[in-house]
Amino acid sequence: MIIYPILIPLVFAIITVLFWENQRVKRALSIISTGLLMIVNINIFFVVYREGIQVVQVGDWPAPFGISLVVDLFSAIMLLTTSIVAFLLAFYSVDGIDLARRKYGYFPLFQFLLVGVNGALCTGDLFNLYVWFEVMLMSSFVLIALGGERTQIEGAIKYVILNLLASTLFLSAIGLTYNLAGTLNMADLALRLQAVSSSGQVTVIAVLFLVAFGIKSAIFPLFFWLPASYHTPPVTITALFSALLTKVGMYTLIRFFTLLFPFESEYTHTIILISAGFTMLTGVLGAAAQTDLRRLLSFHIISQIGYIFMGLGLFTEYAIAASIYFLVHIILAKTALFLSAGMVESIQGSFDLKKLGGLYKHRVGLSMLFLLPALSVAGLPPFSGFFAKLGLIIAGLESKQYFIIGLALFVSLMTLFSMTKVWNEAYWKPPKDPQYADQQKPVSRWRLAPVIIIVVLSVLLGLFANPVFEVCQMAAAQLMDPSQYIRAVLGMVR
Amino acid sequence: MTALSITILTGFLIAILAPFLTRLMKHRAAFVLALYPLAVVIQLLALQPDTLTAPSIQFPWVPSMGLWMTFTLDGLGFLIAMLIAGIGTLVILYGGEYLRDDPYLERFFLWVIIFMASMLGVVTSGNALVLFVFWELTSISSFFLIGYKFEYESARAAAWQALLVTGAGGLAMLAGFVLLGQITGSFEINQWMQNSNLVQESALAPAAFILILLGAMTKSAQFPFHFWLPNAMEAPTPVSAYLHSATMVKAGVYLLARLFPVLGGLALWNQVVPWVGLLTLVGGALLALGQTDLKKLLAYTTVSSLGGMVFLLGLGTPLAVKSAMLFLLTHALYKGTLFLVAGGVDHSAGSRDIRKLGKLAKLMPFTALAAGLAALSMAGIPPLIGFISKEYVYESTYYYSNLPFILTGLAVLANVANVAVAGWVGIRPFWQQPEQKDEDLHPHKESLWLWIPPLVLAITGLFMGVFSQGTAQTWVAAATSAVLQEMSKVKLSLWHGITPMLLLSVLTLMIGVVVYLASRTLIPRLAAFWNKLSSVGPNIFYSRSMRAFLSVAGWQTKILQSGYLRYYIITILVTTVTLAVVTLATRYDSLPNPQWTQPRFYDVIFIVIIIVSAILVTRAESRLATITLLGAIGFSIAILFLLYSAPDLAMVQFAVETLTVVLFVLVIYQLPKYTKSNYPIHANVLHIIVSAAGGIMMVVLMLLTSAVPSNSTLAPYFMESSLPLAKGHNVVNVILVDFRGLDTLGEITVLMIAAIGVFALLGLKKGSKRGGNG
Amino acid sequence: MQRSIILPVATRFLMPLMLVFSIFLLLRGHNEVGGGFVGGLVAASALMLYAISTSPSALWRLLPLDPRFIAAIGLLISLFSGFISMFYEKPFMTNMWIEAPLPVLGKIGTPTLFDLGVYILVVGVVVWILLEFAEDE
Amino acid sequence: MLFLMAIAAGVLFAAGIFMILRRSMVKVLVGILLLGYAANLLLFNAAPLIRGAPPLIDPVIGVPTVYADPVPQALILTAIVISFGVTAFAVVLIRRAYAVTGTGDLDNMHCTDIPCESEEILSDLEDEIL
Repeated sequence: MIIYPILIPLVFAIITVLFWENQRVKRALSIISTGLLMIVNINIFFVVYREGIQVVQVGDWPAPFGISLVVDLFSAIMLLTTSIVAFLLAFYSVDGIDLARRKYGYFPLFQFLLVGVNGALCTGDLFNLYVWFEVMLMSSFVLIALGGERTQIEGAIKYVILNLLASTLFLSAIGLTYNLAGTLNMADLALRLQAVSSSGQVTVIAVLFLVAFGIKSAIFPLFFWLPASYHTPPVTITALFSALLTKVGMYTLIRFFTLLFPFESEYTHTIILISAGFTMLTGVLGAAAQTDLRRLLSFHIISQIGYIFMGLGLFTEYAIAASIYFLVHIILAKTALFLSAGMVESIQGSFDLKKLGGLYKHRVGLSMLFLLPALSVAGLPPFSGFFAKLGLIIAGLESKQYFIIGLALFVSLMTLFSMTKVWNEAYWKPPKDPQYADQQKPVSRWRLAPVIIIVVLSVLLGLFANPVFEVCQMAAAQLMDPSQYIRAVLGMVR
Repeated sequence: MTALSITILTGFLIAILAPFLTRLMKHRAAFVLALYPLAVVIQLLALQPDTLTAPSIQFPWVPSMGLWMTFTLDGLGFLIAMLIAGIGTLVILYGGEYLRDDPYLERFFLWVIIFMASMLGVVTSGNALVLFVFWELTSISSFFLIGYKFEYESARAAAWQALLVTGAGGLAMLAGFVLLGQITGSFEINQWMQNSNLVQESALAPAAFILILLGAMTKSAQFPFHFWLPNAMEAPTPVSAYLHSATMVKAGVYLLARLFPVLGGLALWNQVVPWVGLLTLVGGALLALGQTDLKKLLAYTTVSSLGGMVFLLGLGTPLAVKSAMLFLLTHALYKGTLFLVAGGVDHSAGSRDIRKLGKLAKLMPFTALAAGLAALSMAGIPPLIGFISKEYVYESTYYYSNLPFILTGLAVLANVANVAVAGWVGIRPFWQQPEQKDEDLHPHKESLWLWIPPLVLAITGLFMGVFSQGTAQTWVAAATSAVLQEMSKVKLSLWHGITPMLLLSVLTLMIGVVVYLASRTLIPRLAAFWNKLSSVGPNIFYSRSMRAFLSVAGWQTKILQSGYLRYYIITILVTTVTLAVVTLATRYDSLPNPQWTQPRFYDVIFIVIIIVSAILVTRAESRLATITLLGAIGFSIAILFLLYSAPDLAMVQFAVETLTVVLFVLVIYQLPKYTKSNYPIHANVLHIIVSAAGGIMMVVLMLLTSAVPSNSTLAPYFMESSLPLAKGHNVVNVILVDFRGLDTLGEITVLMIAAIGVFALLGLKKGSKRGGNG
Repeated sequence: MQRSIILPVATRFLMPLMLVFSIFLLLRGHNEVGGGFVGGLVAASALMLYAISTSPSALWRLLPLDPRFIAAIGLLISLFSGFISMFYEKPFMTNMWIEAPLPVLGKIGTPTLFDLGVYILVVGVVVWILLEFAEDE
Repeated sequence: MLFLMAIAAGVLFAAGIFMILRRSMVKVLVGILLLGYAANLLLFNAAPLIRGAPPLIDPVIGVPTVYADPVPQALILTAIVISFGVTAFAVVLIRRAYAVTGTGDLDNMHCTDIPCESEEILSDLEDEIL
């Protein structure tokens, strides 16, 4: 059952490669694949919700010897959210990706990326996680460079090198872990690391993993690749990355620091909290200095990651639940924002706030597609962002971390500043160039429909925050009690 | 109550439908849409609050975060809800006419109704977090209404400013709410009231209080956050009348009144709130006297009045609370009227400059009547309700134990300004000759729906004054009881006999008239004075801090995101090494000692080759030398693999190494030549230090982890089961294709992707002979 | 580039030998040093040798399929070998063996098929990459 | 021996780091390769180093008493293959970068990060705020 999230995109990726020459078939295949994936993931979600953690021992080898695939509620939530976004992006890609990129492998790469993402979300094995990360990373390397324009290549080079550095650290950390604990299965590791937890090595390895995944999820002070590269490829690809890549990094951090390294939480989680604060702040400050819509949104990714990280740093069940809710919220809202930006660009031909303008005048509906997720990201009620931040604030007060809460609120205000700045410039202000003044270029339905759906989902996530948050709380409860995970994988706690 | 809360929430739906209705019916949609607030008015009247705490209904929204849709209607909520819905009805009718031919009328209706519903939500919700939700919704709708004429830069700037200022306050308030929730364990306001002793004992209470106060201050435009309100006059006049005078700006006052039973007992309350209010009361009044624009005049007096209300609540005596409630009602009535009048005048005369307006009574008799009544009320002249209100205010200050004279004196000062402004706005444009002739102005007759709403409001004010024993008394009493949490009687009457208050009223009026008459000399001088002062005012502080924020943002981004890859790498490595060192250093005691095994002769040779080649690679300045050295490293590693029991590895390493070399050789002439590294010495030294630190860190970690015996169960299991269960003798291969086959599947997927990548990057440029012609 | 006669001639003998050797590596991999990956690399090297000694386009003609398809088919075979067990309601990639050993090939099971897929994929990918590189000159 | 191997890996790490700090793209690529070797050696060190006892099951004797841990070997194999794919792609990327930018110098590629005209932004925004 839980192998399907990996197999479906993989099978379709291969078939897409076989149908390399036929654009229509490739397009259809990617929609079918992501649709199937979504159905499967909905199913998985409900099974996990009802029956608890699901485990498959690949090859029928008992854990910890073979590779275990494990889906707990947290993974299931992530699988579900990412597959919904992927499905909508598959539609958006029909029109949102130019012919050259479609010819040179966009669709199979899209599928391969999903293989990596789903693999990383499902696996319960340390080295297998590395492999899926590489699958994900390799696809993203190609996607980001695909097209080969100058800025893109420049961005890609930084992206590739910094991510390879992270991979090296990751691989080294795996080697050290195996050296220390003699196993790769994460459930088994959790037990074995507990046994040697008193020694400083475990903590230092924890720190190495923190850095490795920190680079991938773009936290302070390791995020440099993101602003350097995320704005260079077409916005569809940026949306894909923002929804999946950094979030999978975050997923892994949360998994590692609840399952593998919960000891010495005083120390590691203080580091996390400090980094989270800076991540929020530097991200939002970076965004404030931008006038390019894509750059601005890219910096905001960092800032939002800071919030999720903050929940991990607070390290209470409630805080983790808020982080998970935040993840879901930001995946939807951020994708919506990027895709809206893409539509803006398709109408006015620019991402530059100085050139844009006047969209609210003629395109009220389209403006709302930006406005609603923007307000949500800014944390205004009754949208999902508000509940996400409220959860974190409540959790923070319970842990008496007043400073970080103050910071979170300040950053929230600055996010509002950025979002309304975009609104002022791109939607309210009359464009400087009168030729844009009465733009009525139509936006294709392939683009419009998915954005509308994702915005509606995002709004619903806010209005019906309760059931979602309760599920997040269940997921957090599972995370904070690793014995459930360990028992599910190893059968019994030995 | 259930019905009422449902009606209120329906507002959001109606708002969304409003644009479609407007497209169908044009401005006549106003008549349909006005039914919404009217329905609320009717339901409110049917509920007539007379008990101390009215029954509330509750249903869960996000209970896991403490958000319950609790609706409560007590006297306080009732009073303000009546204002919202009542004035709202008039404003919708008025707005439909005022913006009759405006292309964005539908958006006006949309946001005004969203505002209306949210504002009603603010005053009826009994849950602090839900209150916050509605509170922010009023800010959002205010943003869109101020920015209604979004094509004007001034409107955009004002909308933005209002949103940021109130948004900042809102966030502070949220933090305060959450703190209170922490203290009392609930977000239900009635729980807070019941546990007010807990609150007062808590060490966190002062912080919560200050944070909530910040929210109230920004929303109700208290000094030093008052500046957004006059700027918000960029909004169309019906919006100014409704949001920025009669209702939304009262939200802060409402909040203070609502939480008075919870926070009023704090010592800080009496130490802070009155002063904030007083400063605003006086400051607003003085600022008002320097204005010539009708709306600005009204805006500054609104600031002043809001200050007055906050001041009275800050005093906190039963008398002061009563006066505050009465003042709140009165102010909404006359100020709403005057704003609507100002809109009517602007609409028909085409100007809002009081120096250019005059003799309009003939053209606009009903507007003049409404204006006159409201002005009299504002000036505090009997028998209008404004008179009673003012007497009450004086009484509160006069009988306040500390500083009666100073407080009363300042109140008189503020009221003098009110008298003058009332005259300038309500009398002068209609009856006096204009001070300056403006030939461009061609006043036309008033339109029906621009005078009915203000007149209705004005007459309400008159009736409430004349029959002051009636409705007003009940409402104010109920509101006061709700604030004080005890039954309180309010007796309103026009005549108390000759009291000090009456004398003060007369005095106020006399000075006021003098000021009114002195407008020609007074206004320009004060205006010049304020202009000079404005360079240090909070408005400047706002823009300065924005500018500072932006330059800090630009500066830090330039520093962090310099664009130079090596700085990024250095930062990452320094972070890693520092964290590792700190972690190990603080845990030094528990670190075990590693053990060594003896190396052999051949091992040493190959290791030396590796080390030497690695060092030489860093010095090599030709690409060919680099490739050769890399090959040497790769092959030496392969041999080490072979020596140390890993023949498969050795083979793969050989093969891959060969291929890599072939690859390099194939493209070497397409690769850029080595540029001479021209780093300055100190940069090179830094790089060497960083690299050495990274290398040493890794060595230390390897040795440390090796020192702990790992007791792996994996290897024995694989060795034991390889043949019986997986039918293979070569365990490494069995692991690859069976035990951990999934890894291999992923690995070959990576290869596949890499090949696509190579093809995509090379092919895209070539335009391709073969690929991609589909 | 000046072409010598020796290289094409040598290739003509070497290539088949290397191809056979590569298959030998593939088959014995489960029991002795070797395996699909190394086998694939050797085969690919043989083909590359051919391309260098003659011309890349000659190799194009020699290949039955576009290397892109070869690679995809290899991946598909590996993947398919994992599916087999799922028909028997075992987890993905559970090994299944044909009971009787076949002549020459020895014992055949899904891992063998998997390794074969790896072999084919590696041949496809490496040839593909190298051809792209070679044509880029 | 472990010590020497660790030193070798450490030197490779250091050399790799030093190389990715260079300005020349090709050198940075070399750095990445060096880091790959280093990580492989590190993985190899993750189990006790044993000479001449490959993890093969003898058809006659069965499981040998002394054998090297096969797990790190399998991991390294996978890692080598992955880094081969990555290298191939990276080479092309650099080749492509050279073609479009005409330079191999990373210092000439720093304008994707921040727009170089942030002063201008400030003045524009000030207009809006005031």
